[in-house]
Amino acid sequence: MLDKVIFFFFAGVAILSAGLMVTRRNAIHSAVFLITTLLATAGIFLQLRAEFIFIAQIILYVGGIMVLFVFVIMLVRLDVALHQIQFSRQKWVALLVTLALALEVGVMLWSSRKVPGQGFLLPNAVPAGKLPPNTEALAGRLFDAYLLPFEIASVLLLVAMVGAVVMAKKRT
Amino acid sequence: MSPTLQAVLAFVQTWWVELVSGVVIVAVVPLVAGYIVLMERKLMADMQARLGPMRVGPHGLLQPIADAVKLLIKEDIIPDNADKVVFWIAPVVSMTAALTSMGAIAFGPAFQVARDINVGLLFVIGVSSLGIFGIVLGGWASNSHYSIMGALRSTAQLVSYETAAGLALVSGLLLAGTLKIRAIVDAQQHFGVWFVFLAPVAFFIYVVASIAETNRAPFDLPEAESELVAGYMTEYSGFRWALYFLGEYANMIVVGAVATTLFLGGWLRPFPNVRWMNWLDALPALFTAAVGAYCVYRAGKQPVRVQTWFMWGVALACFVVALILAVPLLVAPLKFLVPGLHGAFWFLLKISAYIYLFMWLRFTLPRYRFDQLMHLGWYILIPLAIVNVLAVGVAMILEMEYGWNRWLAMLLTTVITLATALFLLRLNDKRAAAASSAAPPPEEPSTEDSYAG
Amino acid sequence: MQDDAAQNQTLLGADELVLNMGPQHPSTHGVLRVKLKLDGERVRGTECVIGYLHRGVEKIAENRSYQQFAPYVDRMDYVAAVSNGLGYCEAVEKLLNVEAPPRAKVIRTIMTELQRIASHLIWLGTHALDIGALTPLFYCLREREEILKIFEKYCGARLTTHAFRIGGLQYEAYDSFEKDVERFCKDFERRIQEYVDLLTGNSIWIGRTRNVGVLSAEECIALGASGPVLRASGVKWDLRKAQPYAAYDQYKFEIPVGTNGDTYDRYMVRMEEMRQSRLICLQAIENIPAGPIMGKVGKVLKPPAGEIYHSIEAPKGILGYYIVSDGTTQPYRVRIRPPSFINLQALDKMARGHLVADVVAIIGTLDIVLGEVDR
Amino acid sequence: MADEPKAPQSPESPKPDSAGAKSAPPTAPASAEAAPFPAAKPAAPARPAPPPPKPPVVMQIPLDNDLTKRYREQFGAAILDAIEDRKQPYLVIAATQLAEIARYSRDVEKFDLLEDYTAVDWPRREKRFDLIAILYSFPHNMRLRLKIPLAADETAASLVEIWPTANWLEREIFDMFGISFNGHPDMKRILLPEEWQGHPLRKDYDILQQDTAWVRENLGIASGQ
Repeated sequence: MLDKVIFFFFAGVAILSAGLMVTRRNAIHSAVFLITTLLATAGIFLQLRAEFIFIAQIILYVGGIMVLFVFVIMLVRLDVALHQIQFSRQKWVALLVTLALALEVGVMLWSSRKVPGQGFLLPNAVPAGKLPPNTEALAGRLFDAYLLPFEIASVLLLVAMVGAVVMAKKRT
Repeated sequence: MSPTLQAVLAFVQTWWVELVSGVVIVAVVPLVAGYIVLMERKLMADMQARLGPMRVGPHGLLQPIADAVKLLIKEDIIPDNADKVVFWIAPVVSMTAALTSMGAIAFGPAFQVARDINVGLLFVIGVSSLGIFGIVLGGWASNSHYSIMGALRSTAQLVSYETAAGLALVSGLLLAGTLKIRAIVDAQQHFGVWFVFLAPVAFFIYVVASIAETNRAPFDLPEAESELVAGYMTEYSGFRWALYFLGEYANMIVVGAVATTLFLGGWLRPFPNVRWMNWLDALPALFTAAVGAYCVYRAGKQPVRVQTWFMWGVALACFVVALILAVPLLVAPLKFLVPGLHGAFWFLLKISAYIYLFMWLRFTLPRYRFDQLMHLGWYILIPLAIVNVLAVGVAMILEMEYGWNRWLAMLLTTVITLATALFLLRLNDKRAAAASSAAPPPEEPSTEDSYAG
Repeated sequence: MQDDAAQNQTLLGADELVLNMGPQHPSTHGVLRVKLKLDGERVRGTECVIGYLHRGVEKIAENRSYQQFAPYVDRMDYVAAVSNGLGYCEAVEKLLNVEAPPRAKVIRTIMTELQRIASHLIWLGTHALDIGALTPLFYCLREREEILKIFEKYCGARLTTHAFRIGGLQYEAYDSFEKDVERFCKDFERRIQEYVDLLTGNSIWIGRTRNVGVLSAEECIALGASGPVLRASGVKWDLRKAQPYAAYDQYKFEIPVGTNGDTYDRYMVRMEEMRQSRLICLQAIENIPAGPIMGKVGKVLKPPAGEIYHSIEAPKGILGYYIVSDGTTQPYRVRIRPPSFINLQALDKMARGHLVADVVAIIGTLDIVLGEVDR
Repeated sequence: MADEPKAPQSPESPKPDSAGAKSAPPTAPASAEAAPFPAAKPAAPARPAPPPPKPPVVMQIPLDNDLTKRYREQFGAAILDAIEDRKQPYLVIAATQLAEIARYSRDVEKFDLLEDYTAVDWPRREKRFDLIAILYSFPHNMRLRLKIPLAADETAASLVEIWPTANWLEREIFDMFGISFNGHPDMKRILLPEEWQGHPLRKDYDILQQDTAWVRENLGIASGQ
């Protein structure tokens, strides 16, 4: 019961602020609503007892990426953006795609309603004490079963980082 | 009874400790922050051959309350061109982040809001870093040059130094092998030594980085009053300003608590496993009693009757606390209270010492310049922290796989990191020398005559 | 952000930003207003807007008698009022062609050197405060207090003392004058060491001051910068030695010089100057000649027509008085060469290419007093 | 240049310059204007200066040393006069040659510091203003003053190129006396606000003037007081 309340609260906040993020004209306001969305999503993670993903979401997305977003937005002249056309002509296409996606999700939820633990009805969450500690579990998976892909991803990120540094250097 | 009400009741029954602790944090931290400010002013005055606040209450003991009242009834100014909503929300964000992150901190084995969550330490760091939005948004919303420059500076500073602080914490976490706050302290008890002695360099890096993160001198550039007036807080006044201020001091408590937990043995008393040092258990009670006795001594010297009474009151409070700390030691049936109470005492004492260090540095050192600060962060602290993480890892492998003596392995780590530090410093000096020989940058042709004056 | 700056600011602030510092700003030492042209945080040019404290001192002089004007000069460089008074009194004495008696000269020297220490203490405290060191200010004020107490005992005033009169002194040195000065000087040696401990070797302090605001000797002379600013650039020149006035020819002291002409050198020079002033005071109280304290000047001063220029080494640089007399009791024209005003001109040269934080350090190191800049 | 040959003139009378002194108008009036005073009131109760005033004390004596000789050789007629007043030498020079003389002083005579630059207003003279440049030589440890007589409508050459320190000093002279300088990079008021009326250090600028104007304008009192 309580779980449901919490879930719908976070979900509601996430969707509402996502909508506001898209429609706000002021970029800083949009950023603030994006932050709220991300935080609400993090809340849902926490409610699902995925503590590590919860905190990763906060540290990486909210604490890291969004700070840089806001940082950049602050330096841009906002009064120009205010006078520009907010949505391009593709908005009807976008609406169409969104509706199609919503339909797809709805159909999936509906069709899987019989499978236990899925569908519209939320399962009763497992008490945290009975779950394996998920940080350790995640680490075990990453560094044991999926070591190679993990390392490949790391190298890829490193390459991207070096590339970014080189590109930034060139300009000055 | 409706199911909803039942659920609520069940909720309260399960979580009442957490709820109470949460309320206590929200209620007590602002007061404590106020008294930290008073302590800072008093210490500063003492170091500067002054008296500090003396008017409100004996020795200015009521000053924080007077300040709070003043700030509450002060006019709340919002600049005309400010973005009102963001301006309004920014200080709240700052304060909320600091208070929320306290939720996962264990003030002794008995006092903690969030029962040891799996990612305890990460939670504290991650959530407290959200406070930066308060600064950035506040600076932006004020619509003033000083504010926005202060906000830009603090963003850059926080992002840089959080990296260093995080890496320094990783060194400690490697030793502990867990993120759970309670388990970290238990690990130190198990090792029989505070981690600061095993990873001194990591502790040092964390101290420096945490000073920078809390925007304290010598890294208080975002609010460098001689340059940027008050940085991102320039346009704030009254209670909003107070919220920023509280957030800042709450943040100091948070970083102090993190450092204490990870490096200074948390709520363990010094030498937790040495039997013959058990007399240290009596220290908390004796200490508070001594403070009380001093208050009694001072009470006689107060010029005004009211102040004498007040001093007696403070003394009485100290004696009561001393009694609470002493009784469980002496009365066998209450023995179970000892770890909780004394743990809290030691924990708070260590945080105080940490905050004292912050203040001491603030009164002593000049301020870094922004580029110097960034260089220190990126060219010295972060590489050093990375080397330190690697070295600690190597040392642990040496100990666990090859059976080295722990102290020998850790000594090796420290030596390696210190050598790296020296190398980095040399490199930095060379770079600085090269930069200064190149500076001042080539003079522009005097096309801007209007500025020739 | 959006209004005036927006006109020349495009995406990411790549263009210049004009930042207005002052006249109400914690570190412009009064009501100085500096318009900074910034590229990011780097200074591309400065423009000083001054005059907020202009009181028309030179015009007032033309409407007062010679004696009546003397207190006004105290209000120019109000942290070194005694030095201002010395310059004015000596200038008028030269105009009258009289000389103060030896006893007056020695007491004047002691007072002026104490004032130099006091002025440098204020400079040190505020300069350190600008760079973020809080504590030295209070130590400096503690020592300055001792000096001001001596002034107060001597003439009853602490800040704008009007200590000297044209032709000599009005007040005889009080009984324990020598003892007070000696006690202060003895104590002061230990105190200076405290500042040295706090600042001189501090790597942050060095980092903030080395190579900041460099002025070469040629630039100093071309810009007219004088006093410690000039000496820090390596010019071993001091009016007290070059053209001795008061009783300076009787005492031994060194002229400290710097090598780089940066903020750190200016700091070192001023610190050493305080030590040298202390030595001068100690030498002077050894032997204060007996005799009268007032020279032969009448109650009404009517200097013969003509003109005089007299300058002294004030704590901040060359303080000159150019006085034209038309033979009446009121000066026809008094021109004051204010060291702060002329030193402040070097700000633009020194600040270009540095960061905003350095501008604060540079304003501090110039040791300006707005009362003197604006007069 | 001495004032002995001059007939005592009433300081009130506008100056018809005596013949022969045409070459040196500026300093002559200075002493001529001032000298009569002690003479007019011989029994003044004050004792003006140490040598008891029998004749009007004259402190200005003509100067003719090596330095002035060199200047005269170099610039001839542009050096209008050379005087020593209370052991302080000054040269009176023509405004037309100001820049050249300044450059010569700096480069050849090594007067490398422009210690001060100001002006004095003599409203009753033909050439109303005296520009006063006080030079100091570090190598020779000596000062030299240059006096440049200037009529009210004349402008002087700017010395900013020669001594950058002249920048603000010339602005201050402009501010206080309304003398403008040719070739100054930024000729505007410095101490007073841009909209200020008049130039305060001129002798005809009454100190009550601003006050009176303000009272008239804001309080509507016709007398201004």
